Amino acid sequence: SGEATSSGTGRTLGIVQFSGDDVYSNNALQGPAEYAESQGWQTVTVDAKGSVDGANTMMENLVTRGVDAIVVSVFPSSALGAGVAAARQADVPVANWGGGLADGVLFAADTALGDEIAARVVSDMGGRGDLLVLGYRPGLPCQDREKSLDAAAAGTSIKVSKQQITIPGAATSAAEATLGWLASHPKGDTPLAVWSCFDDPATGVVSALRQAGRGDVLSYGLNGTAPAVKLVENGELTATLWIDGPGQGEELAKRLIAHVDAPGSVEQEVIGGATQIVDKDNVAAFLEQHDERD
Amino acid sequence: MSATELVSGGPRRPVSASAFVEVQALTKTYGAIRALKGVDITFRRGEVHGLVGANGAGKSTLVRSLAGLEQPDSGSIRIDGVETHVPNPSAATRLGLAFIHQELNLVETFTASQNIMLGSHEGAALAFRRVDGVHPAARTAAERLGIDFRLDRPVARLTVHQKWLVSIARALVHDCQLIAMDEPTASLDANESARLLKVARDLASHDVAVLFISHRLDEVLELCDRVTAFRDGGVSATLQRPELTRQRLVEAIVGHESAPSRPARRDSGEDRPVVLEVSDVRRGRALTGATLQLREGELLGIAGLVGSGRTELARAIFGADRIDSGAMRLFGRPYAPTSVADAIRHGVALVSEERRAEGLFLDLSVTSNLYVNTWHKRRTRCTPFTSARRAERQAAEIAQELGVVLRQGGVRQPIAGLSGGNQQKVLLGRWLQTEPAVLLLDEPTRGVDIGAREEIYRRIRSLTRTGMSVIVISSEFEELLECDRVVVMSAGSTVGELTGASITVNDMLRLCYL
Amino acid sequence: MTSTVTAPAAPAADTGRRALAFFASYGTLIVLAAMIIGFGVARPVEFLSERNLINVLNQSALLAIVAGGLTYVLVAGQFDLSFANIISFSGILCVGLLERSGLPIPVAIGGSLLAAIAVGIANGVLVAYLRIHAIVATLATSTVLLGLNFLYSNGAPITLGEGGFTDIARGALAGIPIPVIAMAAVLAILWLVLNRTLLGHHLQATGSNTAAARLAGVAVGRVTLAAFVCAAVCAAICGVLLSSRIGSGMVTAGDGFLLSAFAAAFLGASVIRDGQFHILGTFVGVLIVSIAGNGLAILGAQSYVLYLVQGLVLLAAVALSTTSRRVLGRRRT
Amino acid sequence: MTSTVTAPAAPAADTGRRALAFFASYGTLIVLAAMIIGFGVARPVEFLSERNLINVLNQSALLAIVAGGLTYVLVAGQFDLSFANIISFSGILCVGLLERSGLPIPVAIGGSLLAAIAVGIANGVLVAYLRIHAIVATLATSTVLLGLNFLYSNGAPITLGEGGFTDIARGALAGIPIPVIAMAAVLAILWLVLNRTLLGHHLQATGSNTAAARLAGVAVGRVTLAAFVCAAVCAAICGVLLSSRIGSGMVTAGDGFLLSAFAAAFLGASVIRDGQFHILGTFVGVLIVSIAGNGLAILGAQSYVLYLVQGLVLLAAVALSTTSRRVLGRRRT
Ligand SMILES: Nc1ncnc2c1ncn2[C@@H]1O[C@H](COP(=O)(O)OP(=O)(O)OP(=O)(O)O)[C@@H](O)[C@H]1O
Ligand SMILES: Nc1ncnc2c1ncn2[C@@H]1O[C@H](COP(=O)(O)OP(=O)(O)OP(=O)(O)O)[C@@H](O)[C@H]1O
Ligand SMILES: [Mg+2]
Ligand SMILES: [Mg+2]
Repeated sequence: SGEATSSGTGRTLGIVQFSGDDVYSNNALQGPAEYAESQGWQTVTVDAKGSVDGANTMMENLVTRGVDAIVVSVFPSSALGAGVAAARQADVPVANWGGGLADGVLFAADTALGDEIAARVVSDMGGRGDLLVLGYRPGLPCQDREKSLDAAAAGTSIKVSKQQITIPGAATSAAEATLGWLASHPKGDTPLAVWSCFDDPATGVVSALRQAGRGDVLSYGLNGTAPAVKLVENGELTATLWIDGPGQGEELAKRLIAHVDAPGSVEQEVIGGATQIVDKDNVAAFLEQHDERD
Repeated sequence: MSATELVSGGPRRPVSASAFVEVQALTKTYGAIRALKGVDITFRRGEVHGLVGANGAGKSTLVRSLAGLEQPDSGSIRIDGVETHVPNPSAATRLGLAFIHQELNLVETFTASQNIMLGSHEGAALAFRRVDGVHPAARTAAERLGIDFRLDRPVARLTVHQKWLVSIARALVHDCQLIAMDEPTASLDANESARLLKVARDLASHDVAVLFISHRLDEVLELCDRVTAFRDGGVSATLQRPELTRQRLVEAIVGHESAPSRPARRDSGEDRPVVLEVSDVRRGRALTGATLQLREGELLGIAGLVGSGRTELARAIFGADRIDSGAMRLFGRPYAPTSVADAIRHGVALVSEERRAEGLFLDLSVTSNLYVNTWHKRRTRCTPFTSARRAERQAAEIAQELGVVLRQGGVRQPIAGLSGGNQQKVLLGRWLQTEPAVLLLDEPTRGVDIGAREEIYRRIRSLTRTGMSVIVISSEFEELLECDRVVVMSAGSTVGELTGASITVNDMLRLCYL
Repeated sequence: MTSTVTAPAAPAADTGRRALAFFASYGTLIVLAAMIIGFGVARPVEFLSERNLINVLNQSALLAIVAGGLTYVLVAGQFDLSFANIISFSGILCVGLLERSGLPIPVAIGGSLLAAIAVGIANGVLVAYLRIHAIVATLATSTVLLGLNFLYSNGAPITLGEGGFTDIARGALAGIPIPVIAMAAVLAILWLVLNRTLLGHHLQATGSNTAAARLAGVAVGRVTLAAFVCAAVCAAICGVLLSSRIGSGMVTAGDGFLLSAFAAAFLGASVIRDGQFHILGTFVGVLIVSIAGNGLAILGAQSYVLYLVQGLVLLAAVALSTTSRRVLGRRRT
Repeated sequence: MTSTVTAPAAPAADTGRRALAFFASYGTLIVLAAMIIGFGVARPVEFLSERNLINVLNQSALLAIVAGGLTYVLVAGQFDLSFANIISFSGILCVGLLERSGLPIPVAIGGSLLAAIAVGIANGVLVAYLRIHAIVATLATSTVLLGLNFLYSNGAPITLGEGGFTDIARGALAGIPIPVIAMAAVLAILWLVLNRTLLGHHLQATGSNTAAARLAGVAVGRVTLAAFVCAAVCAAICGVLLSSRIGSGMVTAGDGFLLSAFAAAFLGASVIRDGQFHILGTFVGVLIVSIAGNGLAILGAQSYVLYLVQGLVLLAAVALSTTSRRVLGRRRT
């Protein structure tokens, strides 16, 4: 699809989704897809169904299908050994949105970007109180984001307790962990907050807060997905960090295509991205700016 | 004259005195039920030792303890004088004990030969070997029993009775010193029973200790050198050959003498209306033309050798199998049941011959087993709900009426805890609850003790007096002497009919082999 | 004389037997009680607060509803792997009917229940009439449902506007959360139908011995189909409540229930009765699963402790009664 | 005589019967063949390339190994939910022993196989000797394993340096990838043991009728335990190869295998034999699952199409043989 321009004729970009239902990463993958199509490339999207072996398999399948470049998402590049190896053998460049660089992965988008919101959490709490951290260590972005938070909380008098959420079932497991934590942290003078490493568990946190009738607990997420922004709008989620995933994705595609057109012309690179903390104060303006998201 | 006497009868051996297994003060309780209370018994090499007793007297429990299937609570088992613990069936096999258990236990997906040989392969578990084909030892055992069907087909494709022969053959492949047979003849026809009795005697003459359990007293009288009678989990009498008479056996079993009453047969009832009419019904190779008439209030027997198609005919009437051709009429109207439920609606009931596989819900309560198809009659008025308390009270009454020995646990206990005969009575009760016009009984007294057997026939008789028509299928032709009329089947078709005084075992046999 | 049979039942062993019999029947309940006491002693204020207890019930409610439905399928001797996706499916459909099609709440709920009934019928027909093994059949319908979920929602959650619908799961009547009331109602109906109606008796018979049930005139096919429909309806109720609780319909919302529902039902099968599934048992199983999660979360246990303890509780709860039964009876061949 | 029942078998129906018998035995294989032909026609160059066919086998290899082990447990009449976590566990352990403890490759692999054997023994003891229902028991060990995984890895993936270990899964002998060779070896051994040894014979007997097997003197407990150990070892082989393939050990690496392995084994049970699990059947099941995934990926199908098609293939593969058998037989009551 897309009208053929000189460079793109007959070229195909392969896209490996983390999971068909992972809204945020799939949304981000719209960036490379749209850009590639605008350059006259075809795109083919496959679903790894959340399984790391599936992601490797799908990369191999895409190489077999004869794609000219691959964008994968979320899986750490270090766990894409077989897929990357197959791609390298066929001289297919690979970019990873959210999974970091590795040998054979030329470009990566940094989705960690956790410093900003970590600082916000600490400042909102005034450097004291109890903080529940809901992490997901098997995911690389979550690992880095947790590290950012640890760094920010270090040296303050914030008491951190940590729980791992499960995927699938991020929202449910987050809600359960939150309810238990709430029971042992009754309303009082100390500031209380729950930080989730992305927005899906944050929605679970909000439902737990609602169920427990607790308006005194701050809650934070990352990514800035539509449901999370809506919760911010309703005043139920304190803040989320919006990250311009599609923009990052587009940058990845630009570099991949440049690389295919002139191999060796582009350096291995980690791409940052536009971010914005969305909270009650700026949510209206944010929504105006990003109305296509709703 | 008993059927077995026709084909057997050999010289008696002198009783050898070498004791092989001594059981001392064995007790076994199931919850509050005391299945065995201090049983002492000795099995000698070269002797056929009969065990008789009413249903639930504890015979099978003794056998199961020897087989390592149950662990007795106290008491000892000595083998050749050595006190021995039998932890599981493979240990029993190693000790030289072989068993024919009361219930059919075969691996349906295995061939007959594989079933016969199962458990008797020696050697490393991971050494290569082939287990298909027919093992010579299996063939030998089969020949001994006169098995004439192929041993290399899955037993799922055999008839119930063929499965029994397989199960018996399994016990014969072992090189055993004691063989315990728990009602082995219950599912065999006269010919095969006779052959099995011959095998038993043969084994004894080779110095094997044989333990033989049966409710057929004629067989016991004919075969056994010594008989121990059980009553309520204990030994009530031990009789040696000279003192072994039918009367004394009956006394030892039931505790008092009971004259085997033969009720006066009724007239042929030509004048009564025909209830069920079966004309030239065919199905595959099993039914090749069955024709019969059943009159109101009649007790009709169907005789035949095993495999003659009696079960198939009953199932066809009951709507469990579709027929290929032929016609049936019920109360004068065409009758072509589309399903079992349809047949039940028409007032037809069948008590199946295969109690465990086709009748019982082993883990459900006696009440649930009794009412499975009559719960709609146990509903509290004007509601869709069944009443638990009333249902249980009535179930207890029905059980008592049927003579079911419940002991502790009452009608709430799982039916698995009842002895075979008592389970059979509950099944009969189930079908009586449906108030059928035509009751089909396929081997209704298999594994039922003589007391209960008489009771069942008494009950059947009184049912016919209320106008119910009953068909009884039995491989024990003596039982069929009770019937008003007997139809004989052979190779899938009805070949003759006996009425009134002409009903004799001899005539039935003659027609069977016609 | 070398090997001796020492009778396991020594003279004074009678009280031992009685204790064993007690453990055999009530082992699972004892573990539940021990857990409550343990958490109660460790964190009396937080764990035993009225608020937390209601909370635990509220958290158990959805699991109990779906596990109750699953119990029917298990009683009928079948298996169901599709209910997790039915939960997601009915949630998405309900929210979609509300938000996209703008239907009123009762119509949307009714619509998703009807859709679930259709799925239940499909499962039942595949298993009972086409005789496809339940695991394959429900895995297949489950996969197809996932496809439909993706087709309808494109993988993205459908978010609810604030409205009456989210109040359903978040509201309370006389201080009791609505999900708890729904759970009580659903379990009561399930218990009544299973133990006091023809359908229930026939379900038990079918599960116990299908061949015998068929020969007793039980419409085995129809009964099995009914079990699958019941399970699907319960899953749909759970799905509707879940979407109301989390405020959106999500493709994978129900996944977390799959293993917990099985754990609860199989735990329940060791409660009082030996190996038979029943509604009360399943409820006890649900409580064990939920209380373990809640108590450990209150203690703030690390993830790995959480998993280790949950696994061991699961084992202990069943092992206590099973081994007591074994020592006691050794009945089963 | 009024109502006559006409025989259902009409004169020319004989070829019909023969066709049905053919479908009954080979229905599942026919679906596999149809799939290959379909994809081959749609994308002859890519799908039927030698490269892709080897690729498909390579992608099937791990699933085939673990599904083969699962087949043993299913043949023994049991169930296993723990193998997915054994895969992750042995992968993490192997990588950890290599990277953290600096052990040589064979020792690391041996260590993780030994650990898996211990898990298999635990499963077997719980199920065969403590008589805990296999679903509860393996769910419990599985949860405990997950806890151990978190404990050992702290939840984060353990990454391998480039070294000899990753070459195992990515290397080839004479053009055949090593995982394919491993699969062939494992399946061959599993087939031989199941069909040509006493253990295999006893496994089949135990699964078909446990009571009968015990009565006949089969050491049912030991046989069941052996089945669980086999399944655990196969899962560990799969886990080691997987970690070598992806180049790291991850807590959730094995999760994706759970349902696919069951789908493959149950698909396999309808291949040729009716409802019995066997190794060749499982292999066919694995091929169906993998080829559906591979073909659809090459076509570049949307997620929803993927799920819809997979569900329908699953159904079609089983339904074709099952319904043919039903129409043909109608023997079973
Ligand atoms: N598994 C069991 N659980 C509970 N009670 C049992 C069990 N097996 C047997 N019993 C009880 O033990 C007693 C003895 O049973 P047993 O089977 O030994 O009788 P039997 O003499 O063989 O009777 P039958 O002639 O009917 O076969 C019966 O009262 C029976 O109810
Ligand atoms: N499942 C089956 N598969 C193949 N043939 C069968 C099957 N069941 C019955 N038959 C055939 O039908 C014939 C009649 O069997 P049936 O069981 O009706 O005999 P029966 O006279 O009732 O014997 P029994 O006294 O054992 O009940 C047998 O010869 C057998 O070959
Ligand atoms: Mg008995
Ligand atoms: Mg018969």
